[in-house]
Amino acid sequence: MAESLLTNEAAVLPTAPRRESRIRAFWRPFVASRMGPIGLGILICVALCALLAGVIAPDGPFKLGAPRLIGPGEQGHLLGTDHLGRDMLAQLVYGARVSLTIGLVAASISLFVGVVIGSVAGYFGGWVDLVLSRLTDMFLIIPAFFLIIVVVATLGSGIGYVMVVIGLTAWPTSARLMRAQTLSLRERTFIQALRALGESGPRILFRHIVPNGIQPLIANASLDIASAILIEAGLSFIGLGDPNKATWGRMIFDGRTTILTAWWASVLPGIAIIVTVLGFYLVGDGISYVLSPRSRKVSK
Amino acid sequence: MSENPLLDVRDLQCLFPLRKGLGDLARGKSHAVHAVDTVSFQMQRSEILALVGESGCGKSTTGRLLVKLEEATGGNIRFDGEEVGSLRGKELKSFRRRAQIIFQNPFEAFDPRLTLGASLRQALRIHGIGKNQAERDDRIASVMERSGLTPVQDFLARYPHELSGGQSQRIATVRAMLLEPDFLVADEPVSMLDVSVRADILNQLLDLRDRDGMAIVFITHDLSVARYIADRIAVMYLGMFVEIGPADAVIERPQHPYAQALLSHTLPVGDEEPVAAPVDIGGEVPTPVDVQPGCRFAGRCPFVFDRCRMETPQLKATSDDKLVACHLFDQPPA
Amino acid sequence: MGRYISRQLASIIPTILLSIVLNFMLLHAAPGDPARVMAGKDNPSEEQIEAIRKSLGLDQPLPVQFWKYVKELAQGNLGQSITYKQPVFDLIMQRLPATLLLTVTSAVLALSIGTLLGVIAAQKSGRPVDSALSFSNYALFAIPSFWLGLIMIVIFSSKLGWLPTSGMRTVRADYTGWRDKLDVLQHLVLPVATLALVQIPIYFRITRASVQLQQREDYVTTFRATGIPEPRVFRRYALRNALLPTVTVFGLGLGFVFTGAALVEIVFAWPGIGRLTLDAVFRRDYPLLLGVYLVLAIAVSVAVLLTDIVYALLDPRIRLR
Amino acid sequence: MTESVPLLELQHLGVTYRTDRGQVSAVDDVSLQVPMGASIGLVGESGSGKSTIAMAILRLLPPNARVDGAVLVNGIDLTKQPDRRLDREWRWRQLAIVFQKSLSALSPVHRIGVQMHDVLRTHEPDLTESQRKDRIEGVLAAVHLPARVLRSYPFELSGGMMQRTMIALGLVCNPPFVIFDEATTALDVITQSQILGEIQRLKEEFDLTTMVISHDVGVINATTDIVAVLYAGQLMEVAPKRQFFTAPRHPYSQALIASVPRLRGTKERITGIPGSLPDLAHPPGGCRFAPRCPHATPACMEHTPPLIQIAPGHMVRCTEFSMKADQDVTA
Repeated sequence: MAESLLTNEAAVLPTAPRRESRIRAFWRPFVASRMGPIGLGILICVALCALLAGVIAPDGPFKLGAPRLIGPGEQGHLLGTDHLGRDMLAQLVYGARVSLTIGLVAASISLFVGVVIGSVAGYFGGWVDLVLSRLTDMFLIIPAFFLIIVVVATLGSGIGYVMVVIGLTAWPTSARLMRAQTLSLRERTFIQALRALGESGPRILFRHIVPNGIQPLIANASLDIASAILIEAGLSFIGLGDPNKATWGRMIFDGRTTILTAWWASVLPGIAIIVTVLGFYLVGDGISYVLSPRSRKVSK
Repeated sequence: MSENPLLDVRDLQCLFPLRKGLGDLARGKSHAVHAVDTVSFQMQRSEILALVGESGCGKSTTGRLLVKLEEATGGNIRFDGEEVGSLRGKELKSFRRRAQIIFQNPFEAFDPRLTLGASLRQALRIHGIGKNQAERDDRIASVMERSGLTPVQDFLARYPHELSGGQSQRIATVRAMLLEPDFLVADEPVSMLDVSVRADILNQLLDLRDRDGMAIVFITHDLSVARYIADRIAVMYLGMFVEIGPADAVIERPQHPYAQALLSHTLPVGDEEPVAAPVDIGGEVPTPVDVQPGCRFAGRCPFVFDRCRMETPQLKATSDDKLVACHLFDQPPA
Repeated sequence: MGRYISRQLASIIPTILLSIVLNFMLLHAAPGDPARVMAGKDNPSEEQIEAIRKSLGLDQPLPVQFWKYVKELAQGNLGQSITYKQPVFDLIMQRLPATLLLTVTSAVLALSIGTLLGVIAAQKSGRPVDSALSFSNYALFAIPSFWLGLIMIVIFSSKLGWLPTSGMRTVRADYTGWRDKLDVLQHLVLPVATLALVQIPIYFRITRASVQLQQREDYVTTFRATGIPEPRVFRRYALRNALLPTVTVFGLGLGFVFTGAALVEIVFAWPGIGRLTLDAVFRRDYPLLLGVYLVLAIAVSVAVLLTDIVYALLDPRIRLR
Repeated sequence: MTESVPLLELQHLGVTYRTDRGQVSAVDDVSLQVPMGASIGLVGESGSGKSTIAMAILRLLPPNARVDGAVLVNGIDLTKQPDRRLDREWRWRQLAIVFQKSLSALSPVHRIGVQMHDVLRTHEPDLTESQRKDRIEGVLAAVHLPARVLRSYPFELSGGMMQRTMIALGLVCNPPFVIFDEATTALDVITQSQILGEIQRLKEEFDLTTMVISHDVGVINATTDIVAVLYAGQLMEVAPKRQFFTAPRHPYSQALIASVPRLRGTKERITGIPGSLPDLAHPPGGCRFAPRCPHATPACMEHTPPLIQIAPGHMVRCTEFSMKADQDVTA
């Protein structure tokens, strides 16, 4: 073979890269964020309660027969009973299932729709960008809660509808974030190089731009999950939640009138919501700490 | 003007429309940035042409037009006799295989989430080069060895952030070479690298010209680098060629006032005496928006006279085997 | 500047048009026959339904109906409320002031407190004060507004008896003049406090992130090098640059606050749009529901436009381009 | 030259950054004297620590930086002074700095005049409004800028005009010592050479002592009379400019100058320096240039050679010279 091009010897490698595995490279700054692990701990507990609901409360959330409004710890009911004598703990754990599913499903819908609309608008530009951006602005501006109420009232308030509707009104923030990421990535050298190499547009968009641009959206997704849970609780509170599901919002509504005498009926589900939503915020904070430049080493 | 040049560019033009406010729509006025305005030149194989100019002169845009990363708004480009402007789909893809580009920023040349091996294999897969993985890896290994990037396997396993600037730029050139192009645009490939590391890249390009017969358009703002690497130099100002000719003729005997100014202001190293008497041109580079007729350098040229403000000078042959666009050199016979 | 505002205006108009189209589609997506729905629950006779169908022109092709619908809208005619038998527009206009009083006061309160806390947290970033403030803001942001309302009523009305539990005025006493204003103020305290508390984290997070970003800008290093003491560099330059994003968020924040307001109005029986909407939901009063949604969409669009204009005035880079 | 106290002296200056990848020693044992009226050039490539030195002098390093050694201005060690006193007595009064990125060097939402007045008012509060106005318009005129610059915002000026503004700002309190940290790197060829010419003229007019920091040997050649070469945080050679460009003694200096393509003379193939920068989180023992040095010997790898004087005003840090020096002593 032709002798090596360079007159001097082969390029000396910088010291062998001590490469952290991808997981450790994520985990170390995530723990350093202090808030992240706390959030993760909370979410693991809530998830366990939701998964083990069948074990914790085998008879389900709506079992009647127990005396009404007995306090936490009385007569074997760890957290007492509500105005119909239904066990509070059972309702809370089954309520956890509803909240987590709605949060996760709604957030993944909004993430998926946001990524697709944002990346397509950002990459192709022109009138495509114009139409999609106006659509995004519209959803961003209208008060989502009222739109959800209208749609749920017209189409029905099954948990499926609620999830889809919340998802379909929460995507603008992710779309805007993804569009900004796509616009900046599109000008980056490695994307220009791929275009020059002849790689096809869609493949560049979905195999290179989206994977590189999606990180901040993951941190944002945790906020979407949290707001989905809060919106669902609001819907249930005003009676638009899924009637045949135990939801935290409805528990607060039911306990409203007897709050002075039986505080736990409304207070406990409220605390459950706060703890779960807080868990998602803290995990989100931890993820964005990992992604922020601050955690990278100071060079020069 | 040889008969069938590899690359034949005629009156190339690229205008970027400025966002129209409602006011402009009403008045029907449209503003456009004249990034590249009627640029013409030819290129043979085994030749390096340097495009030299300050920021905003359109040298990068010209480079991107040549590999169709930008759409020209005027003029035409013939590559090996074939009109590039109308290429679409499969023809465009086969053109891309023969005309490649490397960029200024080596640290962002590769997708940060892929190893270098994956990025290089992707380049081959796009054009279906090599029947199977093994053959593709052999191709990659041989080109890597020729560029002195050994041990090959160690480089291929790395991620882009685990490389120095110089190494990244050399592997970016390797990726371009994998497609065995005939033509390469090098858009300021060394300006972000430390001086001590530039030699490898410049020598790599010189060897591509000498060994592979590559035609290279080398874009830079540094005349010393242009002198080292180029056979011919074209000096650009505000989207137009003002002087083009053999490298030594342009460096030692610049004729266009702007070329002289650029040379006289290039900082000497050590005790070299300055190249030319300092040509003092005032003011700043004007913005190329809604450019008026006449010579664009008129506002800053110490030798300006009335004809300069009315008529845009064309590239005219001068004694020294050069073309210069300046009325000082195309005086009508007195 | 003019070009910037004309561009913003140009983007608001299609947005409102799009929401009108969405509105019209939702009207027709209602299950069953809109005419029957419009006729209301107490099983009207076939002729009545037919009359309504004809009066609403539902028998004509959709585009014609849409055009008629838009023409009606242009004159502010949002249709007839089924339950109140009054024009939807008037109903809304009666209730809107109460909602605006609640939302604007709480938004301004939240903006000032949230921004102040954000600045403090950013200045002491990394130290215990910052983590405490950040954590408590996350917690505050996690509290459902309606639940917080209940707790506020229990503590400040029932237990301490300082403030009235609900409504906008004491029912029996018909005060006038400033005494009436004082009465409304007393009723306003708890709902505004609830709604403000839930919004503070929005402005806290934006301000804190923006201030931290500005502190890393080159001009801060320049001024520190010129010997201007750090607090003065922060007050005069970093803060002024940092508060710009908070202004834009205020416009969008109004969209969020209407959600919170609806729930808070229900908990505090505040006579605003929220309660009106709730009744409309249970009585399937579509014209009223869609009317509320449309009015709010336009209100928020106008608010966003106003904040964009304020932002353009504050930032010379936009004002002078 | 009478033995006067140097305007600026660095004594074994060292800077270490605490990062999550460990301790990065960005500057290691730099000692340098800058006599009054001199203009010293600090030349070094990326990662050489030249900007870190400038920030260490003005004590503007980020919180995760630890500084060892002393920074003496007129014999007083700044590292020992409380920050408040630095603000009142040294920063901008004794030493000023012009940074590379001029377009973001001032606040984008304040007019330039407002910001310049603020700086002047901080240091000379007793000046009246009109006295301040004259002083500021005076320094603007010195860099050929029209007074209308005061009414404009930073985004309204070109790179060249903004950098001239920052030079004017640097002169407004007439400090005796001005540092130019890659001040013309972001500018075009012609604008850069014009501004470098102006800096030379201002040096006489305001009789300044200057430190020019750059990676470009052309800039150093045009503006300095003493050259200090930095590599990976270590000072490799200090020499008068003529000496440095005609007969550099340190292998790194020689290789650096050889890698620069010239506008004149024969066109021979340049070789550059193979290999790449050491990882400063785990600096190699001994001389940091040894892994890439063509004359490296095992001795270079063991211990870091000291900076020794081989001629008046000419210092070199290289085992070859320190060994020769030991032989002379023992011979």
